[in-house]
Amino acid sequence: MAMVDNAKQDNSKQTLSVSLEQQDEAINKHETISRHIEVLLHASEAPITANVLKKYLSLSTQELQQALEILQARLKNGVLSLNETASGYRLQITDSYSPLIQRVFPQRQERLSQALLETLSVIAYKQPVTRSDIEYVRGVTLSSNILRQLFDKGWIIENGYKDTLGRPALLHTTPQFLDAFGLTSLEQLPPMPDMESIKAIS
Amino acid sequence: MAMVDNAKQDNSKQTLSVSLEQQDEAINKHETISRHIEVLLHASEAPITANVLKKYLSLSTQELQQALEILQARLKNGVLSLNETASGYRLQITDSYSPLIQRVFPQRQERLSQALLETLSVIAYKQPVTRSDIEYVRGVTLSSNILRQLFDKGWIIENGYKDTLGRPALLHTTPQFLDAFGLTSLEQLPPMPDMESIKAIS
Amino acid sequence: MQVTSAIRADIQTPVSISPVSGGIAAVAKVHDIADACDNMALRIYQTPVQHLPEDLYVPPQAFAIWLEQFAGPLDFLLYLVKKNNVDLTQMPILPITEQYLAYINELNAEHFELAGDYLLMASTLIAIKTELLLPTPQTPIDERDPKAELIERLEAYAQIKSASQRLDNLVRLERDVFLAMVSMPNQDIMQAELPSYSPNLLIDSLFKMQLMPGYHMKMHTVKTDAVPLADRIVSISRQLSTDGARSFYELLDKTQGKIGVVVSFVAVLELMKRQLVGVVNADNIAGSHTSNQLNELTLEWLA
Repeated sequence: MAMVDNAKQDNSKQTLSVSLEQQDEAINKHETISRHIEVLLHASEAPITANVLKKYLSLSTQELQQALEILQARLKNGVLSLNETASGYRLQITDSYSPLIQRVFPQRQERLSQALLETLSVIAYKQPVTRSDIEYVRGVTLSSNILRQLFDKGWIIENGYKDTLGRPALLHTTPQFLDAFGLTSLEQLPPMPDMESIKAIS
Repeated sequence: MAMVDNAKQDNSKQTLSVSLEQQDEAINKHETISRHIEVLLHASEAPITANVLKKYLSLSTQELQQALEILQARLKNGVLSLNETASGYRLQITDSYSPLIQRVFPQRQERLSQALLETLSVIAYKQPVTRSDIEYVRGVTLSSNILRQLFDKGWIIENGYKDTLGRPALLHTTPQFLDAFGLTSLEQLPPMPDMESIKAIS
Repeated sequence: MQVTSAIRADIQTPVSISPVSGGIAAVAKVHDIADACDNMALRIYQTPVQHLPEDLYVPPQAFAIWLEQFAGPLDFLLYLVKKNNVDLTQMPILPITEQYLAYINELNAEHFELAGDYLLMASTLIAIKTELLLPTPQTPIDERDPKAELIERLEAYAQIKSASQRLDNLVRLERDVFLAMVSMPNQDIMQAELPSYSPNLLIDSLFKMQLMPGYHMKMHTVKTDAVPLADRIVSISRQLSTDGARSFYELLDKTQGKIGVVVSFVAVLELMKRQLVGVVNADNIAGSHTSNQLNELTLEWLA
């Protein structure tokens, strides 16, 4: 009996230590996943939905949830926060720093660069378009930063895919875009300039 | 004598505790500054120089240095790193995560054509140059699309004119060009291959 | 098989090819070259070369695509020099010229957008070749040796090409390392109300974009059949056979840009060759005093 008991005890000890190790591993694994999520949120032009994160990183719903909690806990001490919007997760500077940003970059909000406006125009007039459609029309590669700014302002969204190689996402303008430009519908966009008359001017 | 000694001891205790408090305050102060720097680097569209940081946050050189060290130490546990480039400090995603980004967002990986790289090299190594200098070296008519791309990226600028027929504009590279290629000055460009090795081509 | 051997013969045979007709229209005549091949072979400084590098044999249909891999005629010449295994300073100008011309000969009308720079180089090479073949004049000439100048250009190009590869090997932002992007704090906190923009900003940006110098040129760097030659021939034939005579300018399709002008010109040349179209003699046009002006080029239907 005593021997059996001993054997049992040994067994249970072993089980315990194994499960502890597993737990450690699981924590490390979730920590790693949370870092990967952080990287993707920093690198993505558009907000990323939970489904897309699961797909990119091959995660179960539970794994994603745990990793997001770890990420949120880690961010709590920093200047960024994890923000869930209608179109997905994104990393955002904590609101309490807005006075600092406004003091240092008062123009940050109002100024729209020519490159940003061109990109927005191509999307507005030719929607739905892919990234490479924009590059084709503008004749230059599209910087991720510009798309990110347009997504951040909520002026464009991804919706659907073009049925070509790589299934690129299709970009559309949003109601917020119309609001910002004082339009009630896309039909109200000024008519496209007639190139013949432009050439005559120049 | 004993009393005097006691008084002395008390005194020194007090001094010690005051200096400890001051130290605490100093640490907090530098920690706060480091967060402000982090916020500004995130909010800025371009790298920020040490001088601009000092001006915006009213810092001494020493305070800035300490805050940057604290920032660097804090970032070490995360996925970002602080980099100093030709035009200032910027935050970028730690190199080790590049493969993850390249896999998930292949469209962020910008490839440059040979024609563009050759054009850029002529400008970088032989600046200032005119368009026809580039055409002579490359033996090809310069496509305006290539120049447009280089201007759009902010890698080159026109500055001054050559005193020949037609006064063609002179092209130079910019600090953004150095930033993009991880250089802090033009002296850091890889050396031109020497002619002897070029001649013995086979 | 037939085609491949034709190309091979073409390369080995120093056939004289007029660069313009060869480059744009003519395709090497198979039997002429086969005949010539029997008595001539590629020589590098008197040494006959029996074995050409394998990768020199390119099927003609793949040729234009293959040539697009080169950054230009200097890049292509450099390739030929390398493939002949010679030192750049010892470049045997005659065989390299022959090889170069043989290749350029394959550039037919479908790929003429590539041709301009290559034809310019061909004329330089022919000039150098002519100079080398002519007896050396007794009196020294002050002019620079064109061969030495070409070699210098090749060296300078090779140096820049190699430097550009070194540049490409540097760790580059947005290829090897990536900027971290974050969103700004909430809009309503950043700003009490959304700034309002005028929709004209959008239109202005499109104006500016299209007015950029060269914007339209870029739009027409579109590859191969952006403006098919056959279509142009049909369209010009139709217009001329209906109207009898029209100015060249009227025959252009303005939406096709610069490429369209070149294709239309080639189409007109082709129609003239077939004797379907002729040039109206400016002297015959009553009251015309502008015969020197190019834009008055008027064409008539002959058939």
